[in-house]
Amino acid sequence: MPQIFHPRINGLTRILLVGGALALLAVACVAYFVDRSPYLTGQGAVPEQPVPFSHEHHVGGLGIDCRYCHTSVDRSTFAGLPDTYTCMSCHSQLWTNAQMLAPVRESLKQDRPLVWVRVHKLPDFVYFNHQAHVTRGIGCESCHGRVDRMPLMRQAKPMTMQWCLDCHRHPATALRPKDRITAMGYAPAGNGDALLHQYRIHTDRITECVICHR
Amino acid sequence: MPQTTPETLLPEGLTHTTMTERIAGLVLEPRARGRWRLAFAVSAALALMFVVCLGTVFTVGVGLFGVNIPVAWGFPIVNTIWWIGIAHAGTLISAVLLLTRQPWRAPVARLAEAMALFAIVCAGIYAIVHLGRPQFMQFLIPYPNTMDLWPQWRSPLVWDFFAISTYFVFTLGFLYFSLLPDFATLRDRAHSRGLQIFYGVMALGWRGSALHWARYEQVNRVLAAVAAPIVVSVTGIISLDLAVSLVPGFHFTIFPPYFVAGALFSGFATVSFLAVVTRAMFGLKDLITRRHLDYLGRMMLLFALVVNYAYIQEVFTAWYSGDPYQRAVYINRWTGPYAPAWWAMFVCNSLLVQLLWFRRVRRSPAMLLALAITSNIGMWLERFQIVFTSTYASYMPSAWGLSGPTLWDLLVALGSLGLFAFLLLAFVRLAPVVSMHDMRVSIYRAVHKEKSGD
Amino acid sequence: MTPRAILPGGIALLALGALGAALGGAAFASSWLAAALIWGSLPLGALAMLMTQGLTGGRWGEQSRPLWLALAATLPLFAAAMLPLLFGLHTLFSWTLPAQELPEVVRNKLAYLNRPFFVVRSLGYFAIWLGLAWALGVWRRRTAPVQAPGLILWLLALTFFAFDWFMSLEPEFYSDIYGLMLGTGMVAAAIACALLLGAQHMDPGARRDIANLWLAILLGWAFTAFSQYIVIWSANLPDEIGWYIHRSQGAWRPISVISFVLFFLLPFIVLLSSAAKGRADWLMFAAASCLAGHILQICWLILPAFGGWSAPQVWLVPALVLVVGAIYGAGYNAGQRINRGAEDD
Amino acid sequence: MTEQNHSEQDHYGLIARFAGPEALVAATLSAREAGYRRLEAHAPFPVPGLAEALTFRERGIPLIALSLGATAAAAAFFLQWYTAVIDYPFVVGGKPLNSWPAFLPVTFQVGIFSTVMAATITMLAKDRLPHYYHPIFNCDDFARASADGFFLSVRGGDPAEVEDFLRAQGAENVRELML
Repeated sequence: MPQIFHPRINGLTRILLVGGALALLAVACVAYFVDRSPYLTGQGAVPEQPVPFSHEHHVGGLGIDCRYCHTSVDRSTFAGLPDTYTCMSCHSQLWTNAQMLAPVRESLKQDRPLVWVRVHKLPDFVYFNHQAHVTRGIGCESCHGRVDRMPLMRQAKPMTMQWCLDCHRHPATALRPKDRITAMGYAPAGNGDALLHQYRIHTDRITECVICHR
Repeated sequence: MPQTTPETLLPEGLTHTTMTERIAGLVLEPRARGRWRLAFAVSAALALMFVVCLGTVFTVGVGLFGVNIPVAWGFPIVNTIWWIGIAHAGTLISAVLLLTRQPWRAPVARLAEAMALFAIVCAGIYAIVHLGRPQFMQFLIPYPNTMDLWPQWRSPLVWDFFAISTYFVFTLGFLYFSLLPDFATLRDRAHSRGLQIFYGVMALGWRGSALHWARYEQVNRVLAAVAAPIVVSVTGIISLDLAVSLVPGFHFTIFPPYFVAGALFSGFATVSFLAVVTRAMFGLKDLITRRHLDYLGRMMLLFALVVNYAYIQEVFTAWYSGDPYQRAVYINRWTGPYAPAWWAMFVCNSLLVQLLWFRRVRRSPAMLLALAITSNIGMWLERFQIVFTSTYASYMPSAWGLSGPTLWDLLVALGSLGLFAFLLLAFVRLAPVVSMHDMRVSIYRAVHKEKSGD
Repeated sequence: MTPRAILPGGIALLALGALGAALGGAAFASSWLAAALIWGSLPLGALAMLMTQGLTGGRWGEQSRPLWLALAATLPLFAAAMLPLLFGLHTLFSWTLPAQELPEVVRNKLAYLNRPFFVVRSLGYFAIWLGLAWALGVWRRRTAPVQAPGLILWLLALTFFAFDWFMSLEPEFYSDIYGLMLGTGMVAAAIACALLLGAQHMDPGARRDIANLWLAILLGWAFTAFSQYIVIWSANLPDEIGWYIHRSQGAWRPISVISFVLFFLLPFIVLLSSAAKGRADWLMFAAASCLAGHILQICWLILPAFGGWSAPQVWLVPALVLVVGAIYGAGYNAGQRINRGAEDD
Repeated sequence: MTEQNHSEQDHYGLIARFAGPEALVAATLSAREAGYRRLEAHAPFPVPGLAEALTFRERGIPLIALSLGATAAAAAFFLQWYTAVIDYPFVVGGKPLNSWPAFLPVTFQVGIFSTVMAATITMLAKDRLPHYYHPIFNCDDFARASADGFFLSVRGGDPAEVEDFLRAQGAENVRELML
């Protein structure tokens, strides 16, 4: 009987087998890192907004407190976005003719709100509550990053469940005193356990499914 | 010395040469037989329908099925269990008969193994369908994900995933393993270059080396030894889906062995069905003899009896539990809206199979074929009544509600039968229906016995 | 077996039973029950093996048949040991209490669990088993072809026997796998006993076949025992889980582990090796371990139903196990002698 | 033997076909006795005694399969225990964190799966399969080795001498194998 395969096929098969195994391993490794990469989590993304609002200028430069614009952050699940009147409380006096602010003036004129694009999105099945976090010692910075250094708002953290759990498992490291919630660049003073007690946070419960998924 | 000469399992004058020519010839003949082509066309159409219907169900949603509260599991799980059951006898025939050195194994083992693989394909697809959200199937796999979540190890659905995938890989490996030397035979006999390369690649360069055969036999024994535990554990785990719940009619401790017996019963019925069909379709009446059918019939009877033992246990324990809910489920099965299913099951699985006590029935291909079909219908009805009658009327009368299949349920079920037949028919065209190397051993042993006996 | 062996043994058993009944007390009755069932398992298991061997034939069957016959011949002693208990049902079974004192689920099953029916059933089981033993040639030369229906009858009788004498000790508990679990356990113990006594006299091929069968039965037992455990553990229903809670308290927890290791794990590990399956010494070691595990296991199944240990039980159980075991040994020996005599003829 | 004019370095060995399994076993045994070491026997089914005639004494595969299976099962149990007790402990259905009875099914399945994989892969690795090109396939009637032919191939030695030896053992024909 004649040979069906060329002698070189033997070597080629070995290469294919080993290569295939290595390729599978490589795919697994790549998948692992892609899954966590900003490409999929959206970390660092800067969505285009109707007005290129600079947190760096308003928070870092002017020192406006977060709650001046996000008024319901300590009273509601939703932090609240400023309405046009809030903008106009200053910009009716300052930069009244700036081209950049034209959409704001248009919004006021037509009595139609500005359509801001949400930067920190959570899935619908996650019940996130701003009030619960802000009144229990979690600073704005913990999730939104150094907004005082963001000329344009960007997603500071990966916003994955893993990232949520990191904090829910060890909340003490992130806690701040009540008066430092909106502070930027706050360094924890190492009194996390005392704060845990003070805020009455039950660490055994906050990793349960029903805390976030109802 | 036995007084009567036992009817031979091998035809007169069969040698290695003639057997190889005949069986390899079935695969290598250039034009398929008419009956095969007709069956293949029909099954291909059904398989296509299966793909289309499942595609629709996946894109539109499982709402197309008749599943609803309270019968949340409905047809998909009934068919999952049914197909898994059929898959089981394949492995058992092959493995346990190998371990116990049963001489009637060789001609039916290949059919059984192939049937096992294709039935587990259908079962696996149905298992994904029955999840309800097939797009999240990967949540059953433990992998480091960005949710920091792991599968819920206390859930039988996770066990199912491991059991079914293990079983799938095992049946695939077992079948391929048994085909390996036969692929070499086909490679050496193929005439066209394309077939030479196809069988050549599949045969891995098998050259019948004595050392290779020795290792082959070692591995065969290992595979056969783990086959029985796999068979028992996989169906046992499937049954726990139901049994670990609190639903009266599901919660029975006998479910694992009961499902295993049911699986083997329907599996042996299917092997009998295929054996009868194959020997007629390919003219193998001298290789798959009436004596083989007799043995298959005996196995069917054995497992039917175990199933009936489980029925008795279930009914008695439901009463003996003293629990009014457990008792009500049974009264409901006999008299409720699904009662025809129970009584039909009773006729198929408890009454008709008793015919298998008679030797003449076991040896009649027509009778065995008929009983194989009724037994499989009976086993399907058994799973139907377990799933439907247990859930449609549970503790709270306010939550009661009837449920029935929609057209989609029926089309997908029919399509899965088509897929099974399609794969099996394609298989018998591409690979020998009878294991040639096992037959060679049988022939060798027969010749050897003759030599040493005389 | 001839009356020569049955009569003294039976009379001794009955006398002992009567003594115990006179002394009274659940402690004696429960210990007596456990001891009787420990040894009674062996002829029951042997009966099943006798029928299996009749169905399959083979060399292992021919070589082991005398052992099964001799073991099955001790069946009358088992019956004699159980007989006194029929007069002490009130000390064993709480369902004999007045109906109004029983929980509702137990009241619902009094149509089955009542004294006359219970006695009739028990007599029925032994009638079936003794009849089968007789038909299978335990006490005569001929063997009737009753193996296939016989196995069915054997299993059904054993199942309901298990419901009556094992499960109804705790009348709330129910588990429909119990018959299979007990059946496989008894057959495994009977094979262990046969191997312990006869492994040396078999040829390696037959030993290997019996060892493989034994392994299969042991795996079957493990499968059924685990099935019952996982189903009841997962559902956690009050009527069922109590059975396991009673059996995992105090001394019973270590006993459950030890009996599992002795009855299943050690023999299983030995049987994994194909070399050990052919060797009589390894098989006899595994068999001894399995039998020790069997003794503990039956105690574990029976005694926790009666609450905590009472003082007399600490010595009663071992004493009874020994006494009954010795009488069984005598009966078994007699049976074997008769078999040998039959072969010589 | 067919007369062929190949250079010395193309020579692989000689292959002889025997009439039946018994003849092959006998020839193999006497070839071992005659001092030939680089032998390979080919048959269409596992001929009893043939591997032993080639001094096959491996017992490794079942042992490797069993130990790898047991290791994988232990690893599977550890994974379940670690994920359910250490990494993300939460109570489900009132069951203890270490719900070992519920961990057993997966442990068992993984163990079985690994046993099967280990056995098969070890076999292929020891057989050095896949091996698509092999000099033995140059033999023109080797196709019968997968149907009804029983072959013994001998490497090394003086070809003429080996051929005489094989013919003396009752070989039906002897051929030279080229690389």
